[in-house]
Parts: sequence; C-alpha cells; structure tokens
Amino acid sequence: MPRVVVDVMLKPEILDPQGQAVANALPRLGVTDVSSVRIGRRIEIEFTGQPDLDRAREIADKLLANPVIEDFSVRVADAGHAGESNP
Amino acid sequence: MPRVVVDVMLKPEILDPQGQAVANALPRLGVTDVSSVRIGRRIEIEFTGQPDLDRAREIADKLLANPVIEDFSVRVADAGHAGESNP
Amino acid sequence: MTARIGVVTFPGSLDDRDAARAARIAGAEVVSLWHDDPDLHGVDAVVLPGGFSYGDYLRCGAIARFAPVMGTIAAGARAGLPVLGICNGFQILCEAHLLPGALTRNQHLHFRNRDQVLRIESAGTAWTNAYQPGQEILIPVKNGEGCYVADERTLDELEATGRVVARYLGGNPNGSLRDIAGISNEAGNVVGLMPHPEHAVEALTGPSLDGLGFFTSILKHLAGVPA
Amino acid sequence: MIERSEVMGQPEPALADHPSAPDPAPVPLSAVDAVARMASPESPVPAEAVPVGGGAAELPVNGYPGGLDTVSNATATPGDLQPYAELGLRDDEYDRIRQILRRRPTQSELAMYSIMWSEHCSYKSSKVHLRQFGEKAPPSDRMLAGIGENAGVIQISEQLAVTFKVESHNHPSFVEPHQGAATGVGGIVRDILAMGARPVAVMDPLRFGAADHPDTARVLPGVVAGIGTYGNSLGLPNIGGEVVFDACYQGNPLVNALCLGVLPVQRLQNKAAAGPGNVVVLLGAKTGRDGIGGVSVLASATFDDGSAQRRPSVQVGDPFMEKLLIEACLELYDAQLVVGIQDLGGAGLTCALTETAAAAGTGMRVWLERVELREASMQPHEILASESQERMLLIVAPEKLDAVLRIAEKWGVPASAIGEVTGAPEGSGPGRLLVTWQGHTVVDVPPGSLVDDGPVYARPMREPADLILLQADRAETLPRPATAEALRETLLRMIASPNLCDKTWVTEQYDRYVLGNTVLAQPEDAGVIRIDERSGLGVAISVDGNGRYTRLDPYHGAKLALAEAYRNVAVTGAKPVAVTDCLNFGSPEDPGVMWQFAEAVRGLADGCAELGIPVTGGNVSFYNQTGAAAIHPTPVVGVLGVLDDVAERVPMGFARTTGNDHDLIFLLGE
Ligand SMILES: Nc1ncnc2c1ncn2[C@@H]1O[C@H](COP(=O)(O)OP(=O)(O)O)[C@@H](O)[C@H]1O
Repeated sequence: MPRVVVDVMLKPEILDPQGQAVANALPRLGVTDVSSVRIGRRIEIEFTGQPDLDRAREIADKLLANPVIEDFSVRVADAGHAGESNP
Repeated sequence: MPRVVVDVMLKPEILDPQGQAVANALPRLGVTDVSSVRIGRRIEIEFTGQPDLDRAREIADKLLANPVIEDFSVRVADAGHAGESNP
Repeated sequence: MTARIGVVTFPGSLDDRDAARAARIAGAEVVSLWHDDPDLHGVDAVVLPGGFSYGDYLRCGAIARFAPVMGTIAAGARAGLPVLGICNGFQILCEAHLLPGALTRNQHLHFRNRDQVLRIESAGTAWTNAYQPGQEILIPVKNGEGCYVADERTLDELEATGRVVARYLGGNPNGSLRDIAGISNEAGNVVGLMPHPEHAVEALTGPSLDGLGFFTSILKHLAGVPA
Repeated sequence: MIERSEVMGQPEPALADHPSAPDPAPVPLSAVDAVARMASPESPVPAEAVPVGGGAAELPVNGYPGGLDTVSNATATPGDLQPYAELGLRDDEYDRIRQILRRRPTQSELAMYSIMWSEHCSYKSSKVHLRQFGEKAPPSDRMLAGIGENAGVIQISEQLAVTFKVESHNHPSFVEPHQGAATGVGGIVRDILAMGARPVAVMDPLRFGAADHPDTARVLPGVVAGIGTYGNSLGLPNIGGEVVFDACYQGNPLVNALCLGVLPVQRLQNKAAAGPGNVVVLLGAKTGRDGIGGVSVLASATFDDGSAQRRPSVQVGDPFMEKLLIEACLELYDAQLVVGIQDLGGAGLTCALTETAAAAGTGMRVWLERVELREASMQPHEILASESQERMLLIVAPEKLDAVLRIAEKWGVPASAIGEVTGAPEGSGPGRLLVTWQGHTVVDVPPGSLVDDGPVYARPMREPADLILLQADRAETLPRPATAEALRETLLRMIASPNLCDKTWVTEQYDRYVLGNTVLAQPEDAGVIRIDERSGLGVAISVDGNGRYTRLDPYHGAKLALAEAYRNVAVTGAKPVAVTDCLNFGSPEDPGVMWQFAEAVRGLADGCAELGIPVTGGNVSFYNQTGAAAIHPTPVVGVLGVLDDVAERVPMGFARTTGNDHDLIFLLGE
C-alpha cells in the first residue's frame, strides 16, 4: 500500500521534557553512553491512490506540525518498513 | 553526531484514536484521498560514542515501547536527516 | 441591552456549561455556538471553553482550529470581536495564530489540577478591566499541556507591550516560560488564559469568587463600546 | 473470499490473565514475568510454522477447522473436537451446551457460551451468596432499579434520580496500567449511561504493592495517568478514592472505579429488546480485535498450538469517542428514540445481544457483516467476542431509525443497524438469537441459555488454617510507646508511611472542578456533588475498604468497610440511602478464599440490614492472586447519601473563626 511517513520533531531549541525524562532514567538501566534523547511523532499516511508527497507536505504544514515549535520531514515509506515488528 | 532512531508504532490491530481523529479531520482541509493515518513516536537517541543498535533495542524494549500494544524498529539515522527541517 | 456572549461547543469541549454559567452569573445573556455552524448569531463576544476538543489528539487545539465556526471567529477577532480562550480555548487561539507562541506538555509530564495564585499583569484588555493592575487572584488551574513557549523575541515583545495578561505566583504549575498564565493580542480584544476563571465564580464550588472579574470585565467593556 | 491471514499469520505471544478471559484464570507470575512473556522474542512461532487450516486460499468458507463453522456444518460433524477446555469450560458445562443446542456448538456459539458462562459474566461461584443482598435488604421505595440492572437507581426527589456503581479492572491494569485503568473508567461510565443518566463524577479506590517495589513504579503512575486521562477527557470530576499499599497486591493491583450519574426519573432506560420488528443498532467505535485473546484459540487448526496464536487482551480506550457517545445517547433519550439500551463491556456483542433479548424474552436476527469493523479480516467469533470499547447497543422502532442515525451523525459517532428483534417461534416461549455471516448461519441459540441458565456452583468453603494464628497475634500484645520520645518516633513513622501520607501526587492529576458542581472533593472524607442548582439538592459518596481487617475477620471486615463509608457520608450532613460494592478476592476454587468471600458477603448484607440501606449493585472480581497466594480479601464499599441542600454540607477541617470565638472539639463514641 502506498504510504508516506511524516516525521515531526520539536525544534532543537524547544525543551523536550519527555525525552529528558527518558534520558534521566537510562543510568538506572545501566546505560551511560547516551547524551540526549528527543521524542517526536512518526505519522504514517496511507493514500487511496499514489502516495502524494506534495499533498503530504501540505497536510504536515497545516495540521501535523506546529511551525512555532516543530520541524517536519516527509518521505515515501521504505517498502515493508512500517509493518516490520521488532524483535 | 552518531544517532539512532527508534520508531514506535501501535500494533496494527490496536485502536489508534489519534490517527483516526486526524484522518477524520482531513476532509475539512480538502484532503479526500487519504485512507488511513497512524500516529506513533519517533525517538532519536544520541550516543556519546558509536551508535549502539543493541543498546538502543534494549532501551526501546524496556522504556520506549510497551510490547503489549506496540511494535518498534531501530536503525542508525541517515546522516543529516534529523536536523533537516521542512517548511 | 444585555450583552450576548457566545460559548462555543466543540466535540470534546468540557467546561462549556461552566463558562456559560459564569457569564450568566456576571449578568450576560449566553448563546450556545456549535463548532459546525459558522454563524455567530450576532453575539457581542465569544468564549472558547476548556476541554479536550477532538480528544486533543495530535496537538491540543490543532484540529479544532479548522472547525467552521473558527473561520468566522478568526475574522471577527481580527476586526475587534472580543474573544476569551480558556485552557483548551487558549491552545486553539495559538494554533489559529490569533495569539503568538504555543502550549506544550507540562514540564513535569503530568496533568495538574490545583488552586493557583495569579497576578493580573494587564488590566487593559477587554477581559481584565475589572481588575486592578497587579491584583492577586486565586483560581483553579488544570491542564496537561499548559506550558507556554515562544521565542525570546516574542516573549520580550509581549512583556514590552503589556500583553502578558496574567502570571503564576507561588509556584509555576507547568513550566511556562516567564511564568506566563495568559496573554493578549495587540488590540487587547483576544485573550488566552490557561487557568479557569469560570470555576471560581461561586463560593460553594470554587476556591474563591476571583474568576468572576473576567466576565464582568467583558460586560464593562461592551457597555463602553457603542454598538 | 475471507482474508484470513491476519488472524492466523501473526503469531502472538501468550496472553496474561484478564477477568473476562476464560476461567479458571491463569494468574500472571509477576509483573516482570507477565510483561516479559508478552514481549519475549523467543515465544512467537514463525508464521510459516502455524498451520492455517490448509491453504487458506482454497478453503471453502464452511471448511472446518480454521474456516467458517456454520450451524449446518456443526450438525453434520457432531464428533469434531472443540477447544472448550482451553476456553475455560468444564466437561459437564460443554455437555450442557450440547444438550441445550441438541448438537455441538459452532465456533461462534462456543465462544459465546465460554464468555457468558465464565466467572466474570455468570457469577457462577458468587451467585448463591449474593442473593443475601436481596433477601436481607430493607424495603426501599427510593430504589428504581437494583441488582441485575447495569447499575442501581435511587430516586432523590420528585423529578430526579441518581445511579452509581463501582467496578473492577484489576487484571488489565496490571498488564497495561495506563490503558487498563483508562478502559476501567470507560466501562463503568457506560454502565451509568445505559441507565439513562448523565455521568457526573468518578471515584477510584486503588490498591498497589509495596510503595518502594520497583514494579509499583511501573503500575502506579500508569494507573493514575490512565484514570486521569480518561476521566479528565470525559469531563467528569474525580471526587475521591483510595490509595493503599500492601505487599499482598504486588502481583495483583486493584483498580476499582466508581461512577455517579443523574437522570430525570422519567428518562430511566432499560435493556429489554422489546417489540418484534424493532431494529438493533450498534452505536459507537468500530469493532476491532480488542480483548479477544481468549477466543483466538478458535482460529487455530489444532488446539494445542492455540496459545501461540492468542492475542493480547488489551484494549485501548478512546475517551473522545466515549464523550461523543455520552452526548449522542443523552440526546437520543431526550428525544425518546430508544426502546432499550445496553452498554458493551467485557463480553462485547455477545453479552449485549443475549442480555437484551433475554430480558425481553424475544428473539433476535443479526447480520454480522453489518457490524463496522476496524479490520476487514475479522471472523464471526471474533466480532462476537470483541471487547472494543466505546460501544452501545440500541433497540429502536423502525420509524425512528432515521432520526437515530441523524443524531449519531451530528455527534460524529458511527452507527449501524445490525439486526432486528424477532418474536417467539409459535407465539410461545422465548425467541431465538439467529446470527448470520454473509448468508451463513453461525449462531442459533436461545438467548436465555447464555444469560440465565449458566452454571451455578456452591463451591466448597473452609476457614483458612492460619486464621486462628493470625487472630491470636492480637494488637494488645504489641509493644506500646512508653515515653514521650517513643511516642514521637511512632508518630513520625506513621506520618511517613505511604498509607497515611498525603495523596496529592495522585489527586492533583484529576480534574475536580469540571461541570462546576463539586462541593466537596479530596482531601475530604466524602465527595459531595450538587445535583440541582436551583434547590441545592445533592449527594455525598464515599468508598472505603480495609483488606487487613477483612483478612483477620471477613465478616466484620466487610461490615467495617460499610460502616466507614456510611460514617464518611453521614459526617458531611447527608443521609445515607444506598450501597454499591466491589468484592475483590482470590480464586473461588480455593476453599479458604471462598469462605472469606461468603463471610464478607454475609457481613455486608447483615450490616446493610442493620443500617437500613440496600445494596443496589456492584461487581465481583475473583482470581486476584499470584500463584497460590491470594490478595487480602478486599471488599470495597461505596455509600451514597442525599443532602437536601448542599449549602448545608459540613466540611472536614476546623472552621476558621475570628476573634476569641473558638470552636469546641468533642469526641463522640467510646
Ligand atoms: N485514588 C484516589 N482518587 C481520588 N481521590 C483519592 C484517591 N486516593 C485518596 N483520595 C482522596 O484523598 C483524600 C485522602 O485520602 P486518605 O489519606 O486515604 O484519607 P482517609 O484516610 O481519610 O480515607 C480523601 O479525600 C480521598 O478521597
């Protein structure tokens, strides 16, 4: 299925308390070599027809990201990536 | 900077109220060719040394994703990707 | 003639009845406005109430901004229609770019409900003229994403032009920059406020009666403006 | 062609326990274990290794196993093995089903019986004891609906009534604290909504393991955030609850949720699917594969590989949809468009269809393909068992259907007519529930057989052997602080104990102000809600329970919980009028637990008789145990009282006075 992925991240200068909370919890798991964690949104859009990057960019700009605090990037999904589960 | 990206998405059979709300709002923006929207988290982990995928996988499993309802995937960031902003 | 205040109900609005009650106690006639109806039914002022419009999914207020009623309200606001956004209403006003900045996740990551002391920093707006500048009031705050952020330049400009309407005192409940609890647009007709004045209008159910001033202010303001 | 790959192809790790999963419920070993089991990379069987009932592509729809099992197929293949034991049914229970149907059940029917005859739905171990609530209850002319309804309804003035009930969501909250607790709130809210009431407040009695145990750090914040998010998003003030820590709840936290609703007396709804010809409407969220963990065993070709295919029983809540559902239902009631209504809870459509039909003695014809699905590949038994949240079943007169669909659309709530109420076959006896799937009959049962004719057990009971020892260790024998210094130490230790410390960290995460009628809330002993703004009429509610007292003496422990809640309500100035309860216990198959249960019920029923107030509804939660170790028996009791004018309420603190006019302090009682 044609799918576009929009990644939305807080701008670097905006504080990310959630990412910070994760980063602060890491030493308790014995992880000491992480310098920063940032948490954003990954949005998968499925189109009925061809995946439309321009359309997706427009949706992202108007709705999915708030330009005051967030940056976004848009790309066509790597085939099969989204369904991929881990482990 | 060495950076690992963890994508966390709800398992396909789990309800995604967020994605649904966004999908329902799209016609208001004049977008009618989207069949589904799923919203997950994108987490960027910066390591002080080499990006460590196994380490990242462990962090994801223990802290970032709830394996009962979510799947995750882990990969090294495309160089320059994360900082890329898109107006 | 009694002032007519419209209270908008979006799907997921929660404090709409409370806002209506407060406006009524202040002496206004209340008109219910519906998200899907662009007609403002001739109201003199609008309250965007608290709640979780559209579930607050994606970002608070992000979807509500596109409701048909918001088109009319945005146009009206730019032409001087008084609009008060409380909590979710404040978030919607920011998303609609009627106010600068954004409201983000509380820094401690929790929803927080407490009785909060505020200082009214600007008594010059349509919604705060019944207060004394510098007056301290006690009203409830309750939000999960009430942390006000904007870039330094915007913050400086808000301060310099007297557009910081209210500030948290005695502890910042969400991490808002410069303890900002509420701001206004340049003209002072549009005000966004995180705490909830509509929950402090009756001795029996609120921590004080201090919230009533926002609603009496708008009546004063409207009385002073020839129709 | 039915696409089956989603059912079969994706092996799921074994599920942990769930109240509506087949009983005897397997109890998760420990926090880490349960979660680890679900996440374990080793456990899933590779997709190719799972037999899919032959090549799925060529399989005829009525192929079996693995394909669609129809009534005619079941009749033609009486000897087919069925996984009834995996679904929690005993041999004799399975035989009863075959007698009732005079054939073996279809897959769908088997799923339905296993759910409806489970402990959770049938109350098969508790029924014989719960009868006392009715038998010993004092007559009450205020009670408009009682035990057996979705929630008890109490009239509080000429025009107004209130309804309230407490329920558990313990097991899901352990597996997925946030969503488990959130959907617990969602479930009790729909019970209240189904009575015709607008939900107006919630409360949350909670029990966790030791405060300093690492798993408590996972469970507690998740549960509190889940309750907060769901309740706050619905606009329901949280007016009280409990937070109790005790190591006995380590593997079994208790998440109970209470909801209060208000209705004009004439808006009272009931669940009977009356009137043949009326339309059956499913309103609310689309149906997905939520919480079908147990019955997914039916999708397996050979039953022993079933566990590999089980799906997690976790449901994700959508409070926004629930809020819309509330507003849509209230508008439907006020426009008098509804004949009957039932919420969809633990047993999904299965429960709603059979209970509504059984309540009216009618039959029902349901076209299952008309149910709106989240995943097109769902099988009939999955649709019938799905526990997708935020759904209600409506019975509607055909000429009102359009108006109903219009209101649903106004609120943006999906609605579809999925069936029709039918009469009795030859005008005599109850009707039958007939369910088809794309033209094939998959269910043909007497609805009452699932609802009322389930098994009932008088389980063996025995006083726990260690009770005498426990009781012998009396408080009087404990050392007492003798000096001022020792007294000071004791006091400081008590103040610092998690069970006595300030609960603001929890209660701050709950909205107490929304709706503008909260007169008293945390940290008061009882919550008080104004019901009528003009007259000041209101109600007070308190929920209380003490597992340690009940462990020492279940009869008096239950009475004490009742007495505490009663006192907490009375001291606000309210007159207590009704009781709801949530009985949290270990396994009923353990005679010691069963004895505790019986004693606690007897105590609560006696206490209610003595105080002159009835139990109007509640919930039983069994199998709260880790291995052989049960939690302390924990009956949680809610008491509701009426205040003619909430302005007269008495708050807890000493009143601030000016000048020398100080209040006097009295101690009442012995
Ligand atoms: N889980 C909870 N949800 C809401 N309110 C709670 C919860 N736990 C405790 N409370 C409230 O906090 C207050 C203090 O609780 P607690 O210390 O248990 O008091 P008490 O011992 O008097 O029952 C009470 O008003 C109680 O209702």
